[in-house]
This record gives sequence, structure tokens and C-alpha cells, in this order.
Amino acid sequence: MLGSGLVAPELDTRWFDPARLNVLVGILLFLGFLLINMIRAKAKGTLYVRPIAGLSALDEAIGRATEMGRPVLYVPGLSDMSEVGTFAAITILSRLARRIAEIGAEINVPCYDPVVMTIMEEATRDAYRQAGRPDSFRPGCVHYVSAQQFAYVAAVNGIMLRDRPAANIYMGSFYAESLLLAETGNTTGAIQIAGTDKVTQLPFFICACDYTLLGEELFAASAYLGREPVQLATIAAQDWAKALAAAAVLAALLLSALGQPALQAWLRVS
Amino acid sequence: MSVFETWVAAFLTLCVFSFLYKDNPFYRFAEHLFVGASAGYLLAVQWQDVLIPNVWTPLLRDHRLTVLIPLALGVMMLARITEKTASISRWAIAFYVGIYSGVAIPGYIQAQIIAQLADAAKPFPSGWGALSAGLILVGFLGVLSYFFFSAPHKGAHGIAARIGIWFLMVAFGASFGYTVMARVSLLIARVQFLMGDWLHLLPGS
Amino acid sequence: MRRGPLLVTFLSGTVIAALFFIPHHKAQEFNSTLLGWTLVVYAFALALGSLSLWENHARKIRTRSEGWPYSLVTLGALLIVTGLGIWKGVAEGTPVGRIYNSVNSPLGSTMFSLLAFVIASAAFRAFRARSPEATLLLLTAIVMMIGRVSIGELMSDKLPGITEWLLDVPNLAAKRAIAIGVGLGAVSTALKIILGIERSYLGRS
Amino acid sequence: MVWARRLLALDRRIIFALIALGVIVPLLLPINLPVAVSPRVRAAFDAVDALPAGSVVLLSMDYEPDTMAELTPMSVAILRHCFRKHVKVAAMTLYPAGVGLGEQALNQASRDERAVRNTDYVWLGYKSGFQVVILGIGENLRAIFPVDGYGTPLDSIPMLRGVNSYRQMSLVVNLTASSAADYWIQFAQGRYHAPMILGSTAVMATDYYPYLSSRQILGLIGGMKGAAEYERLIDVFGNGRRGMDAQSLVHVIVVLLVIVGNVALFASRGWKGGRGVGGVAP
Repeated sequence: MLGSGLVAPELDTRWFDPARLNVLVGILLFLGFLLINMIRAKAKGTLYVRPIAGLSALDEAIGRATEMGRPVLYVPGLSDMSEVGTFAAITILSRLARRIAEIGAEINVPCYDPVVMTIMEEATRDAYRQAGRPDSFRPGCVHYVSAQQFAYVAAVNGIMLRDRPAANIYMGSFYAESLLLAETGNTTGAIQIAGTDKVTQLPFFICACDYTLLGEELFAASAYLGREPVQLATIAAQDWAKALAAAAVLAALLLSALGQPALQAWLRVS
Repeated sequence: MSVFETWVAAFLTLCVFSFLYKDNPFYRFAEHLFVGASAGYLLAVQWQDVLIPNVWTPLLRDHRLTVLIPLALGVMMLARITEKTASISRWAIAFYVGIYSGVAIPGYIQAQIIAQLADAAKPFPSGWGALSAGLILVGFLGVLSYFFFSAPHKGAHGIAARIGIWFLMVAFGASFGYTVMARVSLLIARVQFLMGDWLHLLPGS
Repeated sequence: MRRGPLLVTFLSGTVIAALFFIPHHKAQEFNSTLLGWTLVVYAFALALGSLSLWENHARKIRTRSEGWPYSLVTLGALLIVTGLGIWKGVAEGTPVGRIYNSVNSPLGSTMFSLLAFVIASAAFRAFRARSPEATLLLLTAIVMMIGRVSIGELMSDKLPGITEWLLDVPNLAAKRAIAIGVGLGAVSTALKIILGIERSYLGRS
Repeated sequence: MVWARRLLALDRRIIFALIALGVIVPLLLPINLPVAVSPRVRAAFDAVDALPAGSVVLLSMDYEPDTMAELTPMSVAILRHCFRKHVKVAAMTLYPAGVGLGEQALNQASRDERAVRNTDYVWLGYKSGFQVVILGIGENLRAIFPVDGYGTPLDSIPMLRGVNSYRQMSLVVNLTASSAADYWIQFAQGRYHAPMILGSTAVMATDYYPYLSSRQILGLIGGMKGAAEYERLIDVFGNGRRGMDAQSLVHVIVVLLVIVGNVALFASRGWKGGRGVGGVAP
């Protein structure tokens, strides 16, 4: 967690850090899983992925917004580009925006991070283009609010109370603001769907939203919505890795019980 | 804080609290003020803490030409101002996205996967501790199987996932209950500000 | 047109991921240089963002849409704070420092403290024993809430121990599994981006 | 069951009003509920209590206004304890917005215990850069803080005569809501072996239990509750205990609300029906 690089007494001249070998092996293993599953998926044409509660609700939410003639509010939270959850939020937005453009609903995306704003704007604009309705794209629908946490909350709460969106969709990285946003949204009667990889905020979304994508489901959802075999292959690769992780823990425990702590020692983080 | 500043802060505090009753012009004013003031503050901070020391000074005083690279990337970002040149910004975005994806890969594997596995693989303590450690292992495997997407929640996998859901529920209930205290502390601080610093109603204020 | 940016993402991503494994001081220097460049790109993006904020509120004023006078507040605050901050700095004691202490800081902490209220209303509405799982969630939350405060200690001296056990055992088990799942999801997403499988960030879904 | 339906749809504002009362009333009229002391806070108290009169403690108050409710009562309690024991305190902060808070805690504690600035305590003020400052104090305090927070050169402050690094300090106390704690533990304790106690927000506290068992920190004070426990140990009734009354009351209100909600639910349609919580299937 802490870099002690600044205070190193002498300059490091090594070209590889052996203590980080386990990380390298982890990456290579995962890359291998990914390639194998991509080949599998190409050969089969598809891969089974169990239904994820909340994803089907996205369509329902957009449909309702169109019927009611009210906008869909897409809240990426405090997502910035150093959080991978943000990439999932971008992908989900681009798929969602395309559906919204197709059925002629309106979308509003208030952003906390200016870089995320530029990327989300480009993704949304392109989604409208692909849906064949570039003229329906409303400039300013993806907009920057403030990169100060609670100023962002104040503004998004205001949007919810005054524009009365039919659906509030929260995707990405959320911190303490999660419950404030979701509770305000709850009072307006909007359908609320959330997804975050921030474990600490999950209980609050679960309590205040209609559907919540838990942790990893956020990433799975972004792949799932694509429905392309290559995307589904990544979900399968993650499953393989989870199975391996469980097996590694069990094996390490068993081995150290038998007096062989080597595997456990190898897992140690430097 | 001076008396004037205390009164300003107290007024704005009350504006925000008025939101609890319902949306009203005071809250709306505070909200708009907050957005403008914070966006302006952050912009000024970027100017003072990034653009001056990381671009301006090294370029003009130290003549370090490598600074031109990030400067060029930054200017490409600004190309989004008009739609005609907007596509130029893709180069800057591509660089930015690449850097953070690249940082994430080893970072997540180390901090979130291997560190957790290392902790999970620690030998069981003796006595009652072993029971808790066993329960942690069962819960860990259960929740992991809940997140298994390639197979439906049926049979043995279904049972494991069910156990996983129970653990998830307990964990969520515990974090929720645990957080209440921290949130109430925040409110206590604001009430102490209003009743103490502003109105001097509290003992010792 | 998008092939070039994709290559930039691939190169910057793989280079910075590789640097994680190279402790050589030159490599680490380069690592921080690359990260430093992203800071500059961010600063320009923030300027772009502030323009977006300006444009949005200016549009409201131009079209006299509902509540447009509030937009004047936002624009005024944005202009004043940005101007003063660039001119006089943002440190403690400067005009912007004082504005921060009497406007941004109380507004932020009061917004934050609203959580004490909404956490109560969320608990009232959501903690209903509609299913065995929901019952488990609400019981854990109740034990947790009571066990952390003095009144719980008065009721039973075992309660604080139970709350710590809930945090250290079932909560840890669930969080550990979620962390590993999230880590894997993050790594695969980042890999998809570097390998060019996922390109929605360049506007190509 | 009209009453039950009505209760289930209770206006949020009634809940808000109850919470507001739950905080305001105990602050004005303290109930003074007893506080049980945890071994972690007891250990922190013992570490300070064991210091001989005249020894010097470094107190770094690394927090900003958003977490002052939890950490200021801790600062005041520890300062008062030190002053009573005639232990001298060198106080500082690593946060620019912590300057006012640090001074406020010092003023309150010194007024309560009649401690004198520059004799019983010194306010070093703020310096930026966690790593640089914490490591710097290990080598040469005067290089990091040539003057105190009011511009007085350290050499002309009687209390600091002969004190220039952790070696001359008996204890380091860090009160923080951030990763500053990691730096203090890693550098002040790890590198310079300064004995250390830590005070943190309640949310952070559990992350630091491992450091207690490894004895890298001698004691741990977590959140407002920890501050209240410390106040009880030094037998004062400060903002920590006052806050804990409010905490207890609000927690009880929330639990009662949940119970009432469930009784109403049962009365209106029995325990059956409805779907699970959030997107998780029942």
C-alpha cells in the first residue's frame, strides 16, 4: 500500500522484482483462461451465462420512461478513470443509450469526473448515431457537474426532484453518496437500478433500489449486454479463475495442515 | 472563523437541512451556489497545483521539452469544444484509458486477489478460533459460488450459492448497522456547530 | 480512424503494466512521469468540464427555462471563485481559502450529515421481514446497531463481542469473496480494453 | 388494519424529526449513560498514564472538519490526560484544514486543565507531505518545523529544549481519519521505533486491529465511542460522552422504527408475500 521508493537509501538497479512473480503468474494464467474461452466461444457461437437479476429490469425501466415521457437518469457516481468499475459503467451506458435512442426516450448523465464526461458523451453520441438517430442527440445531456463529492450529490438530488426521471440508474464507483442519492430517488417513485463494485455501498443500494448488481455482476453485466461470444468468454474466464482461487485456498490449507507451507508462502504479497 | 463567516456557514447549513422538509428555494440556492463554488475551486486548484508546477514552470524556466507531450495531449482534449475537431480528443482519451487499465491489471491482482487469497490460506488457529476460521472458509466458498455465472444455481452449486446469499445478507446487515454510528456522528457535529459555535447554547461553548 | 487510438491504448497499457514488475530506478521514474502526464490531461479535461457546466447553465438563462435565476448563482460563483483562485491562490488565508471554509466546507459537511436522516428512513422502509434472507439482514443490522452503543452494553455485556464477531467472521467471508470477484471482473475488463476487445470508450460499441 | 397500512407508509419527515430530536435533546440535556471501556482504549490510556511527569508526547491531529465530531473529543481527552500527568505535548497536524481544529482542541484542554503554552504544550502547526514530515521528525525536528505555529523559533521555546527527534519523545499519538495512520505506523514506529497509540474514526478502526496484536500500536481509540471511553477513564464528561448519549438514543429510535414497521407489516398481511431485498431473489 505504501511506496517506500522515495526513501530508498540506494538506487534500485534490478530489472525484475522476484517478489512480484506471483502477480505475473496470475496475469498470465488469467490471460490463458481468456484466450481458451475466446476460442471456445467462437467455436460454439455462444456460452451459457446465467440470467442476472436487474439486467432485464433495465429494458423495463427504459420502456416505462418512454411511456411516461420522462427522462432516464444515468448516474455514474464518483467514477473516475482509475476505477475499472468506470469502464463497466461506460460500456453499460453505451448499450443503454442505443436502446434509448431507438425507442425515442431521453437520457440525462450528470458526471463527477470531467474525463469520464468526455468519454461518456462520445459513447452516447455514437450510440445515437448507430441507432440511426444522430439528430435526436441532445447536446448537454451528458454534462459535468462538480468534482466535489457532495456538490455533485446536491445537484443530482436537485435533478431528481425537479426533472422527475422515470428511471434512475446508478452504475460505477460509489462512496458515501450512494444512500443519499438512492433515498432521494426513492421518494420520487422512479424505478431504481444500481450496480457497483464498492462492497461498502452495496447494503445501501440494496435497501433503497429495486434491483442491485452486486460487485462482480457490474462487470458481468457490461459483457452480458454485448451478447457477443468474445464478451461472454471473459465471464467464463472469470469463473475459471474463481474456481482456481477456491482450489488454491483449499490446497494451501490442506498442504499447510500436512506440514507443507510452500504454497501459502508463495501467495504472500510483498 | 469570523462572526460573519460563522453566520454565512450557519445560514447555508440551515438551507441544506431545509431539504429534509421538501425542495425549496433556499435549498435550491445553496445547491447552485455549492456547484459553482466547488467547480470554481477545483479549477483554481488545478491551475495552481498542476498547470503551474507541472507545465508552466518546467517549460518556461527549466526548458524541459518533454512537458510538450502532456501539453499536446491536454490540448487535444480541448479539441472537443467544436464537433468538427472532436475526434482528435480520442488520442488523449486512448492514452489516459490505456494508462489506467495498465495500472489496474497488476494492481487488482496484487491487492484484491492475491492478498485476499493469502489471507484465506492462513492455517487455522486452534480452539474456538478454528470454528470461526472454518465458518469464514464456508462463507467464502459459498459467496464465491453465488458469483459463478457459467452454470445455473441448481444442485450442489445451488446449495452453495444459497449459503452464499445468507452470508451476503449477514454481511450487508452488519455493514449497514455499523455505519449508522458514523453517520450520526456527522449530524452531531453539525448540530454542535449550530447550537455551539453559532448560538452558544451548549455547555462549554 | 480508430486504429491509431487503439494502438495508443495498447502500448500505454502494456508499458505501464510491465513497469509494475521492474524496480529499476529509471523504470520507476518513467512510471511516475507517465502518471504525471495523466494529471495534466485531467487538468485540461476539468477546464473542458467547467465549460460544459457554464454552457449548461448559460443555456438555461438564454432560454429562460424554469428556475433560470438559480443558474446565475452557479455561474457567478464559478466565475468569482475561479478568478480569485487563479489570481490570489487557494491556500488557507487567501480569499478562496476563506470562501472554502465558510461556504464549501459547511455545505459539504451538512450534505454529508443528511445521511443520518436518510439512513434511518431507509432502515424503516427496507428492513421488513418479508423472506428468510431479508429477516437475516434486518436481525444482523439490529444486533449491530444496538451492540455498538452504550445502551447495548447495558443490556448485555456480550453484545459488543457479538458485533465484532459478526464483522470479523461472516462479514469478512462475504467481503473476501466479493473482493476476489470484483478483482477478477476488473482485471478482465482492463484486459479487454488493452487488447481492443472493448472499445465503447472510443465511441464504438 | 388501517393503522398498520398508515404506519407502513409513514411520512419520512416524521422519522427525520425523531432523529433530529434524538440528537438535539441529549446534547442540551445530557443523560450520561454509562460507557463500558474496551481493552483497546484501556491500553491507550495506560500508555499515556505510565509516562513520567516531564516527558514529551508528540500529538498529530490529522483530521479535517468532516470528521471532527469523532476526533476532536479524542484530542481534548488525551490532552487533558497529559496535562494532568504533567506530560508535555508537542502538537501538530498534517492537514491544512486541521490547523483551526488543532488549536481549538488545545485551547479547550489547556483552559480546562490550566496548562500554559510553550511550557506545558507547544503548537507546531501544519506542514505538508506525510512521508517527508514523519521521516523528517525522526532526524531533525527543527529542519521540519524551524518555527512553531505562531512563528516562534523552536529554540526559544523552553519546553522543547533538548527535544529534536522521536528519541527524546516518549510517545507518538496519531489521531486521524485517513491513511496518515499508515505512514505514522510505517515510519515513526517501524523505522524509528517510537511507541505509538492511534485514534481513528469508527469505520477505520477495525482495519488497525492487526497492528495492535503485532504491538506496533500500543492502544487504539475508535470513533466517538472510543473518545467517550477515554473520557470515562479520565473521569470527565466531554463531547464524546455527550455524543454517545445522542448515539444511543438515535440507535434506539432506528431500532424501534424497524420493529414498529415489522409489526405493522405483520398486522397488515402476515409474514408472507413480497419479494426479497433489492435484486437478490427471496
